[in-house]
Amino acid sequence: MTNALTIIILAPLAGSVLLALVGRRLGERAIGLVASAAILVSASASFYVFFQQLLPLREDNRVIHEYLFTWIKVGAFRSDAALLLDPLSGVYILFITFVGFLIHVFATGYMRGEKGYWRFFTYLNLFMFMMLLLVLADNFLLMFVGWEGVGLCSYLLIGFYYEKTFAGDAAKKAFIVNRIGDFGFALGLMLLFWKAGTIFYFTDPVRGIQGAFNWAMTQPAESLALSAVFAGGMTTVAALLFVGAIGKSAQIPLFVWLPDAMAGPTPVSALIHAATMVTAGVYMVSRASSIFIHAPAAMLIIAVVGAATALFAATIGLAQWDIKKVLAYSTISQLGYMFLACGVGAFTAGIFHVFTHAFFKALLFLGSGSVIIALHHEQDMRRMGGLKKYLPITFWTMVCGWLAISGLPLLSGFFSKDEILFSAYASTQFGETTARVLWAAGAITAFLTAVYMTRMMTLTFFGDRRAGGSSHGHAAEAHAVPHESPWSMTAPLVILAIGAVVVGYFGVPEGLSGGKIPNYFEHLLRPSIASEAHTSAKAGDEAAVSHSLEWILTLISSAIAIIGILTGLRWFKRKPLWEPPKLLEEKYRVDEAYDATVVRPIKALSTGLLWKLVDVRVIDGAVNGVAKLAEAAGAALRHLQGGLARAYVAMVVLGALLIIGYFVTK
Amino acid sequence: MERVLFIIFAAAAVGSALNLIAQRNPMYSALSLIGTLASLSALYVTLHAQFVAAMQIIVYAGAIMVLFVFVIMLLNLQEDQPRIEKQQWLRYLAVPFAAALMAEALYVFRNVKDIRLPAGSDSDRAVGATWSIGTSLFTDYLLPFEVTSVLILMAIVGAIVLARREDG
Amino acid sequence: MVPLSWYLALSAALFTIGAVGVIVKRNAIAIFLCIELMLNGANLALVALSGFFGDVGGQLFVFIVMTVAAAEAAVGLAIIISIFRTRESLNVDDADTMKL
Amino acid sequence: MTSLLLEWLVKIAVVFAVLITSVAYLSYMERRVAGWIQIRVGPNRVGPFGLLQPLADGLKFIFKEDIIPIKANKLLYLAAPAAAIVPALMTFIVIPYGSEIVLFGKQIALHVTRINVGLLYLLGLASLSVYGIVLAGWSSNNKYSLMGGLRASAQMISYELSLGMAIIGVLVLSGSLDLVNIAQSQSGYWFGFLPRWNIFLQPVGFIIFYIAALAETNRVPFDLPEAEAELVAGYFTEYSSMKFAMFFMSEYLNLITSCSLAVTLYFGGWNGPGVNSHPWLSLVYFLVKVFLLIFLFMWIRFTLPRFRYDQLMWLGWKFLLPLAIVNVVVTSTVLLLAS
Repeated sequence: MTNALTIIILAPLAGSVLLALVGRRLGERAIGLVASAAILVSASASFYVFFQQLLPLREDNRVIHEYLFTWIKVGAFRSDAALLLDPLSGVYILFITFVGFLIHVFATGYMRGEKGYWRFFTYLNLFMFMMLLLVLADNFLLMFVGWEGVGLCSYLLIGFYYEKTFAGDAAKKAFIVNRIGDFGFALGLMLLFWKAGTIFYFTDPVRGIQGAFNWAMTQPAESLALSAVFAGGMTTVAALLFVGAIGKSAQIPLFVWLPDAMAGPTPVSALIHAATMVTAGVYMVSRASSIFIHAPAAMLIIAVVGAATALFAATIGLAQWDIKKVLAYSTISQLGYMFLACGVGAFTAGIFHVFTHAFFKALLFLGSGSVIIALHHEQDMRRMGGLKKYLPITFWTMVCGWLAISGLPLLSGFFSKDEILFSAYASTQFGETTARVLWAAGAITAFLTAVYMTRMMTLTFFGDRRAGGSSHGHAAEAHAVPHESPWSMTAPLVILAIGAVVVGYFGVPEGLSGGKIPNYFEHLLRPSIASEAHTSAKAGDEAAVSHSLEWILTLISSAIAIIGILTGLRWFKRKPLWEPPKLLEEKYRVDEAYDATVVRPIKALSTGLLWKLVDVRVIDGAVNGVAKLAEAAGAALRHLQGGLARAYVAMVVLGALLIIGYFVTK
Repeated sequence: MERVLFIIFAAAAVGSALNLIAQRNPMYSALSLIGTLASLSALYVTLHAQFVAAMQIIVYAGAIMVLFVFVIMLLNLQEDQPRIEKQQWLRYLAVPFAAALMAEALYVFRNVKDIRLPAGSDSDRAVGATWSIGTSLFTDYLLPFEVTSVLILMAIVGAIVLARREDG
Repeated sequence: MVPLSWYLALSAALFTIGAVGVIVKRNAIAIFLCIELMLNGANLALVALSGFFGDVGGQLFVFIVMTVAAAEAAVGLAIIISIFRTRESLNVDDADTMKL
Repeated sequence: MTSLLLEWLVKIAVVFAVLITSVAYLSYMERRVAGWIQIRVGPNRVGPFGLLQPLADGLKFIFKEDIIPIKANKLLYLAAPAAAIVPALMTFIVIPYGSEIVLFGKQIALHVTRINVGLLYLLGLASLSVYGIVLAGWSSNNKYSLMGGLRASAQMISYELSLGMAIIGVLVLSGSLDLVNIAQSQSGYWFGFLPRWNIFLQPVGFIIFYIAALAETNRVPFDLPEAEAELVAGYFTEYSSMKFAMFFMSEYLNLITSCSLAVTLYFGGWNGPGVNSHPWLSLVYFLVKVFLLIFLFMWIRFTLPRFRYDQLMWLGWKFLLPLAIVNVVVTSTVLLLAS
């Protein structure tokens, strides 16, 4: 298995191509089998290559290269189709393929009977290919291919129900908003190439390539001043790259596409908009950590944006009635958390949260999907309630996810969130006040998270059923009693639930054991992440202080989580249909604001100036004018063509005379 | 001696050429052209280009012109009847054109240095003998040669397609 | 000795006569013959230069010209025959369908 | 210079006289052979064995009325016989009819002249000989004549290709276009007894050459241009008197030239035993060989029926020409491998 990485990537592609070619003629079972098998192959290869090939390597050299071919070579510019596996991408491919596989299995049940079954799995497999390509690429340009590819697949999958207007609109919105971010990313790449002269990550003497990160590590750190962002140096590169991450990971101000993306089928939401694609931004920032740690101003921006997004989205999540919308805003909020971690330099903590989040958010989404299917595509929580006894497996697995995301002690979300909060609190590079503010934002978010997740659970599973007045009356009567989903849906739920409970133990913060047990996860990732030692709070001499501080912070966050859950339970048990503030329910009117400030002016400019003036008058005018000119010239010149061959000959002779004459007299 | 020969054959060539355009009957025109071709062939011999001279007779006079004569006979045209002249003006245009063309050509040639013609050789390998032509044709000029063969092939196919009767 | 310029002048004369013929003649076959005459005028210049400079290249070009003439005669005469079939005339001025 | 010119003039005069006489007596010979083959008598009244018959025929031709059809194109009608006979007479000058002899104390080569592209000269004149027939057919303004002329031109163009292709085999072997060189290259013996004649190396080439030569000279079975059963007399239907005689002569001249060429190319030319010590023998050998080939021509004429026109074209284009090309390829390949 010397080319295991290639297999990881190509298996989903092969599945996708196969389904695209013959999927139309296959039955649903065969389609599901092909799609899931492709991912299973990919997942097996991932586990094999990670545990059998990557881990046995020496710690300071845990990198596997797989060179396929030289893709582009123009002058100094070079980009290879080559794959790279190190602990960072290793962690990513593990949870992508594992969670991806479970979601595929879930989707075979969820999508049963849908029109375009084969199309769905073609897209899903293609998405897996693109995501793995993004993660395994060994240079920025190849990563950009995957980056754009997941955007494309996201577009296709959100618009899966393309016959519905809102699905098409949501797909377009996602694509366009992503394009804004991608634009920044592309600019960042160009600037990086200009500065570093290479777009490869690491130096590889075998192929004779220089690495951008190796270059970055030789540069001095730039200043924290905001002006550094516009100086065209490393900070500018970092900021532009982060613009890409903002788009892909739905941060302020480009988060608006993610809630709308819930128009796609629920497995899509689980896979793309919770577990994998949206975390690409975090991956990219962590991957480029060598660049970011030299750009403190950009780091500050990341931290602030992350914290703001986390808090902002959490408040909106508090007031949504659509079960998937709640989860969508929760995702945005959690992504904000991850960026907060990255911003304060705790990249490993961010990645760890990505890792745990992949499990419990996928679980929650799939659980909500199970609920939605049981209620025949009912997504409004006001018409749910009391489903505990009808959907026992779904309920109990979702309880695991709920408690994990809320940060209940000893569950996975607790460890990762705790580490982020601690890192924020202990960060020193932006000054103490900033650190406290960031921490406070995180803590409040944690509280709100516990509250709105509890609200969602309460509205859905506890209390009495409120399904009577369903809008689709005929369906409600025919299926008055919701029933549990088939095993293909519940089995992934159970596995994910187990994961949501236990995966946190991979990264128990060092401080909790008093420094005796090292943080395994952090230890694993350390070679991939640019030395966070000198920026992170965990510098050696402060270790003892940190440990006690960490204990205190841990206790505080545990308390926050428990209080949040209890508050939620008490409040929403009594008043399940409590009307939240209008502003929150309307999501701070961000969409409307964008519409007024960006969309409409552009529309007006486009129709008024570009279309009616530039296009119609100038461009069409020029085109028509050229045509008219040609027509007029033709009308004039056609008299030369009398159809009489001898006249042509005379003209030819005249031309020859003139040409010879020219050379004679010259 | 050579000058006498040249003047004889040049006069024959020009005379035949003038006769070509003076005659109304295409058969006379064709025969006049054969006269020009034969005169040129003789001139080629004076230039030590025996092989080309022979080819001039075999290919031009013996094949191409026979084809012309054949077609003239096949169509069995009588005198080129005077018809309504459609482009009378061309006749008056042709004379100044010819004068200009000739003048330009002579103007170009006025600078030609009168170098001596190298003495002819009886050797089989002299320039213009068969050996030199064949050697050059199949080494330095192989590509033009092959391209020409393709051209001939296209001409054969084209001629067959064009001349075939629709019902045949 | 015959100077080179004599040959070239003769070549120019033949070419000019051919060109005049192409403009003046109306019979398609006669026009073809005039074109052959022009080709021969050029051939003479090629052979003369080839002979005077002792380079065989000019003569090889004459071969190629002959080949072209043969191909042209084959295709051209085929066209003439098919024109004659449809129009019962060899006058090129009658073949003017493409005019305005 | 002067003596060379004199030598030329003498040679030309002698060859011309011999050729004209031969033509006259070939007609006599043809009639005798025909009689012999068809078991009848043939001319035997004029002179002993009818030997003076050609003389009588010639006088008759001269005194016959010379008719020019009123609708004929007079100039070309008159030019056509000349155009037929002139190339026929011109061809013979390059054919070597013997080795060198000493006469009046002077080395004299038994050929009129020697050109290093002699064979091409021959082919060129042969290709011009078609004009006499074509012009005769066209200028007579007679349908039979025109048909004959058309047939003749098509037939001669077609078979000229096979003829030229067949000769290439010999050219490749001898490496020269000079007929004297070709004849000389065939002197000597293989294995001490077999003459080094090209016929043994190029049997296929010779057969193609011989058939094509039959067609080129418009002789039976290729005499369609003058097929009397269909076209009266083909292109010379309207001709009479001495102009008819000129076509007649040119046909026999072409016959002699073709056979002489065949001898030179394939049968060792003048070569034979004892030529080196007695150069006069070379002339004898040459004449005997030519005579035998001419006899073969006549034999064929009175043995085979005439072809149909489509058969003739089929034979020329689809059989002889491909065969000749294969012959060239095989010969060249073998030669390349052998060298």
